[in-house]
Amino acid sequence: MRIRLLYFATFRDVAGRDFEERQVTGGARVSDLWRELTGEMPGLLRTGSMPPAAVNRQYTGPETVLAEGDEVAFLPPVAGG
Amino acid sequence: MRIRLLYFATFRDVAGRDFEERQVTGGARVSDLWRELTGEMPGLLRTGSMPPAAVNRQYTGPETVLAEGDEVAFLPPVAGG
Amino acid sequence: MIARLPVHLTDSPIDAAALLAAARPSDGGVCSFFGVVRNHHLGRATARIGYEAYAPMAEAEIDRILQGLASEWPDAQVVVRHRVGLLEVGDVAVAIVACAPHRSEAFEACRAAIDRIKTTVPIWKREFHPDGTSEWVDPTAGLPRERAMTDL
Amino acid sequence: MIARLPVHLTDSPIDAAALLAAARPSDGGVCSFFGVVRNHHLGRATARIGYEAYAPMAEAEIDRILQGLASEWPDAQVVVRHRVGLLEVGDVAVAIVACAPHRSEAFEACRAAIDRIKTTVPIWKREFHPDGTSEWVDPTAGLPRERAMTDL
Repeated sequence: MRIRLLYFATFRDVAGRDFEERQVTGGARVSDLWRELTGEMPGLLRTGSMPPAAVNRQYTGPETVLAEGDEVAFLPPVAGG
Repeated sequence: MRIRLLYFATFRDVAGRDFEERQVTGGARVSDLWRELTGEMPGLLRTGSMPPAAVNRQYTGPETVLAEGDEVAFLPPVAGG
Repeated sequence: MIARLPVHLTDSPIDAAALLAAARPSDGGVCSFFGVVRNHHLGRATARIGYEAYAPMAEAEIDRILQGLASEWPDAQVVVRHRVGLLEVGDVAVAIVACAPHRSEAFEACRAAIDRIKTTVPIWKREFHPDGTSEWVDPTAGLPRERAMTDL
Repeated sequence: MIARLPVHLTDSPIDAAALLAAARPSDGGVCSFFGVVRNHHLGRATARIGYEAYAPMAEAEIDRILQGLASEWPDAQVVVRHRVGLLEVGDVAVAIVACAPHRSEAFEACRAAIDRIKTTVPIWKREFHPDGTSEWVDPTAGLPRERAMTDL
């Protein structure tokens, strides 16, 4: 199934792109996706453990199971204000 | 000796004037002046015990000894802001 | 006593935007408080409020409060304006603007400023109701006598 | 997902005076906070800051924060504006205005708003120095890892 993955700030610098459509296996969790991404792009590991993640524009935990069409983002440390 | 006495808000309403020049005996304290005033104008006692007093535009205690030319005011409960 | 020009008190409308421009280039946080004449008080409707000050003492007392804030929050810069005269509902009666490099100092200095101004600055307000009655407001009226007298 | 117009985010200068006019006739206190681009950060000079947002999520997250404030301080009304894009020193990056009948609620709701916005709203800033270098700001960089991850 396909998801849409967004990159922001330092993660965009590492990935070299704003977003991508990505194929993930059915039943994959947020934490599985993070492991896959850091395998491809070790530069994402700058922040240490898994950063906060959002699925469909809401914060979610690492155990959340992904679904077809989800919009997913891992969020570098926020710095608004 | 003479002092200048100012009245504000409820105290002005009771006294019926903004200020007065007043003769006080040498060595008189702020508390003596208050006792004298409330003797003349019991309406000042609305606030109960002696209200905060200012001599020469600074808060001061009841024991302060008055001096010639002092500007004195007893202050009803303040309500700025 | 030497006469001085009013600095903190004014009988003209307070220009909030001008006060907010007080931030220095090193300031990252600006906390402000505006006390506004509201349309009710203790369950009764308010039409207007008349503010009266013991002006020279009020100026001196606000100076003293600002000196205290400067020693407690040395990085903060605080500006105060207080209206005197007759105000309508919605008018700004008091404005405090506190600027600081970080937001904590700005918030703390601003809050302390308004709390202290309300407690010790010799300003009084007379509340006018729509029915034509009016009276001086006594913020200590509901407090136990001990509290009222030590609030200074 | 349905596209929505930006409400809390803006790429235009924030009009502080317009926001302050949000007070209702029943409000006696207006507390505001303006986060301003300052000329230094962690000992280095700052020339400009670029703000980037995950815009639809940032809008939703600010909505969520406002809902939380409304339940904790039911008498307060809070408005938020956050800039995105390239800002100069002195520009307002974020503005919060909290109105309430009494000042305590206004101060508390305003402070909670900015604290929560800084902690959870997906906005990032890139700091540009006068020497031409730049980097993304990581407010958690100085914190122990545990703290950083639980700050959410």
